[in-house]
Amino acid sequence: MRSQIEGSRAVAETVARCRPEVVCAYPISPQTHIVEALSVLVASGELAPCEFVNVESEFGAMSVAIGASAAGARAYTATASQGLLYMAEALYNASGLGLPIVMTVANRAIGAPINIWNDHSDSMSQRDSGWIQLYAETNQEAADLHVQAFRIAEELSLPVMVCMDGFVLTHAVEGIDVPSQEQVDAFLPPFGPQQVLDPDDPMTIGAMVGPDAFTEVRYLAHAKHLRALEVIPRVADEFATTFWRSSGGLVRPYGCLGADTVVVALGSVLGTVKDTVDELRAEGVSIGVLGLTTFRPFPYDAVRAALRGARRVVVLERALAAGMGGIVTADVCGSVPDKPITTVIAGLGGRPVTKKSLRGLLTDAVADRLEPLTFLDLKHDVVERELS
Amino acid sequence: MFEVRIHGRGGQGVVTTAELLSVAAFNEGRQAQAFPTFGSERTGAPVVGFCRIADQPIRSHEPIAAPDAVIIQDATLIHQPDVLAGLRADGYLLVNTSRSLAELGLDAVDRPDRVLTVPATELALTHLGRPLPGAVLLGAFAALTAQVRVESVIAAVRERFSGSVATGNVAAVRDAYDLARRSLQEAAHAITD
Amino acid sequence: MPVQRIKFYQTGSFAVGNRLLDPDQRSVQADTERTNSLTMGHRACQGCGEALGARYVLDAVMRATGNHAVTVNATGCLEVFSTPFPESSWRVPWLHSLFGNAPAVATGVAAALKAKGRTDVRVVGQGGDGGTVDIGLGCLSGMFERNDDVLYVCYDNGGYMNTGVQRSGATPHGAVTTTTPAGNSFRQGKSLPLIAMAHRIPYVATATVADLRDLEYKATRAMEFHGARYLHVLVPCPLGWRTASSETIQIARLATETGSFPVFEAVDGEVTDVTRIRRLRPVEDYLRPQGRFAHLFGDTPRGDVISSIQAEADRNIRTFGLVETTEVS
Amino acid sequence: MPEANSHHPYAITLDVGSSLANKTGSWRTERPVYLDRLPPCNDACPAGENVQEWVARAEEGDYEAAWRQIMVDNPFPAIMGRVCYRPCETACNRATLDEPVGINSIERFLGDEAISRGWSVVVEAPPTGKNVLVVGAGPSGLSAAYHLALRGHQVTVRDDSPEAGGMMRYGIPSYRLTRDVVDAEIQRIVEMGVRLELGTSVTDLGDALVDFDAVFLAVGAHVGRRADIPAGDSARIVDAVSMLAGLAKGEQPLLGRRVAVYGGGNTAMDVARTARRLGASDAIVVYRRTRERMPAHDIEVREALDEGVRMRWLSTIVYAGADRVRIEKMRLDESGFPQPTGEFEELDADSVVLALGQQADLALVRDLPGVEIADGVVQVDGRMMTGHAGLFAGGDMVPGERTVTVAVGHGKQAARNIDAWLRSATYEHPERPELATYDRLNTWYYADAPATLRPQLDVARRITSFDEVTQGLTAENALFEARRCMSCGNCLECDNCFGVCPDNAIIKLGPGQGYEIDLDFCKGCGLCAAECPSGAITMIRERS
Repeated sequence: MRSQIEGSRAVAETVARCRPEVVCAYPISPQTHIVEALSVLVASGELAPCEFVNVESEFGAMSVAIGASAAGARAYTATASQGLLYMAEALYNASGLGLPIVMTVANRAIGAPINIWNDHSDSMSQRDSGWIQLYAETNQEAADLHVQAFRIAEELSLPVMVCMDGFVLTHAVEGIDVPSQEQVDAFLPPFGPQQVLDPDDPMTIGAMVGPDAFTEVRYLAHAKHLRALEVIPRVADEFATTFWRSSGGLVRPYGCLGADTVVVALGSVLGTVKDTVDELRAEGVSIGVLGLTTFRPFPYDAVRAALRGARRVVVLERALAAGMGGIVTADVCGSVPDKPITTVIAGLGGRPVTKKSLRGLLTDAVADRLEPLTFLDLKHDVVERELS
Repeated sequence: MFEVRIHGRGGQGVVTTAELLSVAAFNEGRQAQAFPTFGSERTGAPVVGFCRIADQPIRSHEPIAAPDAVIIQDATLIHQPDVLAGLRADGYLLVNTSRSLAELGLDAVDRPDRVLTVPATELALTHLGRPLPGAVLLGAFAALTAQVRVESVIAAVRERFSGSVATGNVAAVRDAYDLARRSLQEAAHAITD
Repeated sequence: MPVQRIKFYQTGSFAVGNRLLDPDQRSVQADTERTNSLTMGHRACQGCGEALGARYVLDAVMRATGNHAVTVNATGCLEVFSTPFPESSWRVPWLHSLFGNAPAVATGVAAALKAKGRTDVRVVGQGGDGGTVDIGLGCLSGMFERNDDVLYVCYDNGGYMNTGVQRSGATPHGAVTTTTPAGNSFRQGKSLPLIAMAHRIPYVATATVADLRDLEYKATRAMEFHGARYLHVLVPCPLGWRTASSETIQIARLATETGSFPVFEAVDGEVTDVTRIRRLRPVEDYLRPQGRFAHLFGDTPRGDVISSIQAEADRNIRTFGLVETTEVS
Repeated sequence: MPEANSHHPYAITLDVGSSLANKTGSWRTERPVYLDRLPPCNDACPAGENVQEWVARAEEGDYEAAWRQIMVDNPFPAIMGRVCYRPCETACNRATLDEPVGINSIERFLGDEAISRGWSVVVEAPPTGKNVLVVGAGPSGLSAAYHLALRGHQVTVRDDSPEAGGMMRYGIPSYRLTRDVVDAEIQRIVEMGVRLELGTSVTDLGDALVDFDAVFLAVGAHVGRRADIPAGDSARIVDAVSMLAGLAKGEQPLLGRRVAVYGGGNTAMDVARTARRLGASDAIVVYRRTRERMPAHDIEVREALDEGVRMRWLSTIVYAGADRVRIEKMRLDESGFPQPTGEFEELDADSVVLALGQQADLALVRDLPGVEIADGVVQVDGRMMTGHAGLFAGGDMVPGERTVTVAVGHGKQAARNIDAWLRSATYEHPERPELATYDRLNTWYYADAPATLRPQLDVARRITSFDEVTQGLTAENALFEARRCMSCGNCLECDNCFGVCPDNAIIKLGPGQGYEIDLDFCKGCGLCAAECPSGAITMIRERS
């Protein structure tokens, strides 16, 4: 049933309907509303049986989730920014152990300088952690992706990170159709762990692996991600059948077919990009949008197919690899190495990505006036003063 | 698309005001989006809330730079530089005050059909006993902009609050609505006269 | 003539077993059916105190829980020597995650079991002193403060032995490590048992591998409580302490008999029982056999350091009442 | 690449096997070996008892087994438990820890238990047809007879006394050794088929050596050593041996109220204490050296002092009169030998009893060819045989300490050798293992347990009767005392090795079976050896 609620609340209620058995909470903006809402649902008995653990750090949060998952419980936590980095060691561990934990990342910049606003620096820094990464364009999708995330995670026995833009989505109140319990139950079977700490069947989980087998373990991890490229769209299809709406999957092309210029982006900025592109198309500009829902595993084939007809590609991303440029760009290049690609770094540290700016940017792009690496709305006077 | 920007101070319920407005619109079957300025403002600091209302899905999440309406929950903010920024020439302005526009130094924007003051804090104190003008202002907003019906605002208030807080707010919303209607009618008469 | 109750046996109650004891008085380790939670083929050094301590504790826990226990292990010697792929020495369900998170992982396991209604399965977290008093302290403190239903066991060998004998927060005063080449200049180090007690958790105890029966008793007793429990076990490391592999137990015994390592238990943050020193010895007897203290007795003897170590031991003796005072009847 | 496995997730799809595949025994440069060391009690026992073994049986509460283990070596547990001077307890390692195990008291308990329960010994060996004559029915002779009988030989014991027991009957006062105990333990030997011919003097060995296949001489030392003390006509000077023997035969010696006993041995104590019991108000022992140098055992001295016996150390009697003796004070020179000081003193004494030692009556062997006599005793070889083939000798008449226990040991030793000699063989004593010294033990494992004291009669009753002074232990006390044994040098199945091995490389074989080292996994750390309470494990180097 559709209701006008905050994104965090929608995610919390959706997660609750996925019946997690252990939820770990450590406060960090902007994910706090999610675990606050879950704590209320657990305290009220609405979500039961479920253990809500107030941990002492994000490192502890992921660790508790690891223990819970290894003991056969459906485990969930949420974090952002510094918190994600603080749990980085445990992230690799969760994926290395093949534990199907689902975590919301309310994307936020990383300090210093400290900044609580949205960009993708946090989750991008963990792109190689072995977690599946899904990026929500809207709050509706954010909610829906969590249901799919548990399915994907448990089918593959891999952890899944659902990324939603901090504040922009988490704190936005919108009309959202929170999946009903019946729907979720029909879609998401109870967790049947593929490995579990069980006194009746003692198992060693997490043995030390030396040079003789580490490569093989990593190879297998990669293979599992490749398998995820099949599982993710299938789950999205099944979701659409059950819930009567489309969300998730690998990529979301929007007017790509026949477009000379395609803007690749992920997250909530896609809405503004689509608005802008619609205007440009109305003015006769041949331009489309490719939203990346799945960033890890990187859907090379899907991206290549979507960009087949494009003459130029603009990758708009909310994170920067200092000394290198675009993070997503590097992966898109892997899909279409022969196409001209420009990178636009936009919206760092919460700077709004406005339609006005985008319009100017895309106009330049279409006219091939864009630098290979452009910083949207960069205050040139400030940086030049510093650089001089 | 109708875009509203709400200015107030931390602790005055700016976020709630934006949310209530979006819920009121949602209750009328429209698309709505409410969101606050994102930050770590503490009690008393100037804060801004936003609300978009449309009949098509709202995709953009950028802050509202050129609002169709500005609601000022705390008149002491009126001379802050950004408060009226981007407000269209025919945009609406709703100010919570018991003073006149002239007294506030706002003679320049004195467009009686678009600009309205309402003593929302006093109304809130009367009906609620607490100085929370947010919902009250939405009663006046409904009268001023006709973007939402007052009944939708009341429904949103009832969804959000319960007990005496709900009752008090509803009463205050009605009062504010009636007050605003009267002011607007008077202004209309003045223009026709 | 007064009749003396037959309570002393040929080897008293200090040996592992005794053919004369009633079966129910025999230790877990005397039992041929013991779990051998950490079984043979592991790659611990010769005479490893930690291997010994871990088997003692877990076998006792397994008996106490009717073989319904799950173990979470921090990174460290114990983890490395027990599970070099493709071999595992564990005969209990065992999970290794990271160096500093074993208490939190154990919490997660406990939470999962609780959510699943598996009240019959108990959780043990374990790690070395580095993983416990240093990098894992945050997680451990959180586990204590939330009173999670976990027994956390620290096997204290006074340093980072896995990485080549570096100083930890539990390295004793005066000890040479590869990062304190002139001897650890810090004082007694963190007393995690006292820190644990400050959390007012239901049960805190210390023990050593020199007194197996006491260790088994404490592991068993710990399982009688629910909530957060902490067991701190002194496990000499022949490599790091530079002692002969055959001296492991002897050195642990000297640690207690000199007052250097107080053995006690505490319930709800208050000391309830203390293992009295049977044969009080000066700390020098404990220090001298250990290569890591050799510099104290070298060409320029460090009487000052020895005195301060003795003072620390005296303080333990005083604080915990380690020496029985003559009772006037 | 393995097929994507839906059972286990990838990270652990490479299934972890057991470390049992890793044979850490290859790390070893030394290996532990179980061994038996000689416990000091066994080492010290003149009768060659396997003390530790029978104590172990007693610890288990199997008193009969314990008693039978004593009986393997010594037919007189009840007597031993009363009169043995306990070299075992002196040697006991537990003495270093706290107090020695009360071996003697346990032995007495077992001996008494055997008498009261009527436990007997059955000869299982088939008759050999060999006849052996034992001359002397004292402890040595009876011990030899017992051991020979056990081996199937026909034994005849001849003694000129009316009753058997020798010094056990005619030397040791009954308050130390009750006669019913002596009777019972001798009767048990008789019941094994040993022929006792009492009141029969053997005056010539010539016939015997022809009639019997072997002869064991054990006539003892019953002749009191005299001292030439100037004495007045009315002085009453008595010889201790005769006096004690007379008493045993029912005579009432007339010693008077004040008795001076001259000598410092156990006999002197026996006499002084007997004198008190016979009504002497004052019994004073005069000895020329100090208490430390007294040959009497400390326990005897202590009990004598308890009973009011007085001691005059560093004194010699230089003259004995009718009611007093003159003594001269002595001093010890550098070599510890007493020297006269020329200082004199007088003591009231109605009689003087000379307890200056005994001599053997060697008339029987004086003229036998091959028999060598030196220092008043018969010389024997390692087989206890005299220079005369087939003639063996033991007890007080051969060199050695003159105690019942030594005598019993002689009897056993002689019997073994006589048995071998009768079979034209040589008895080979098994090699003695290394001694289990205190430093081999890990005493931390032994609980503190003070020794159990045997109850004693109160002094008032002691000096008015010949009732037995020292009482026995209860079964419970005996058990406690037995369990104080540290099992020096021998595995006591304490499971320490099994428990302390960090590599689980000790295999416990079950009760009575001990342990085995699993060399597949033993890394040779040596903890088992270091933590073995009894020192029954040693480390030996692996051959490269």
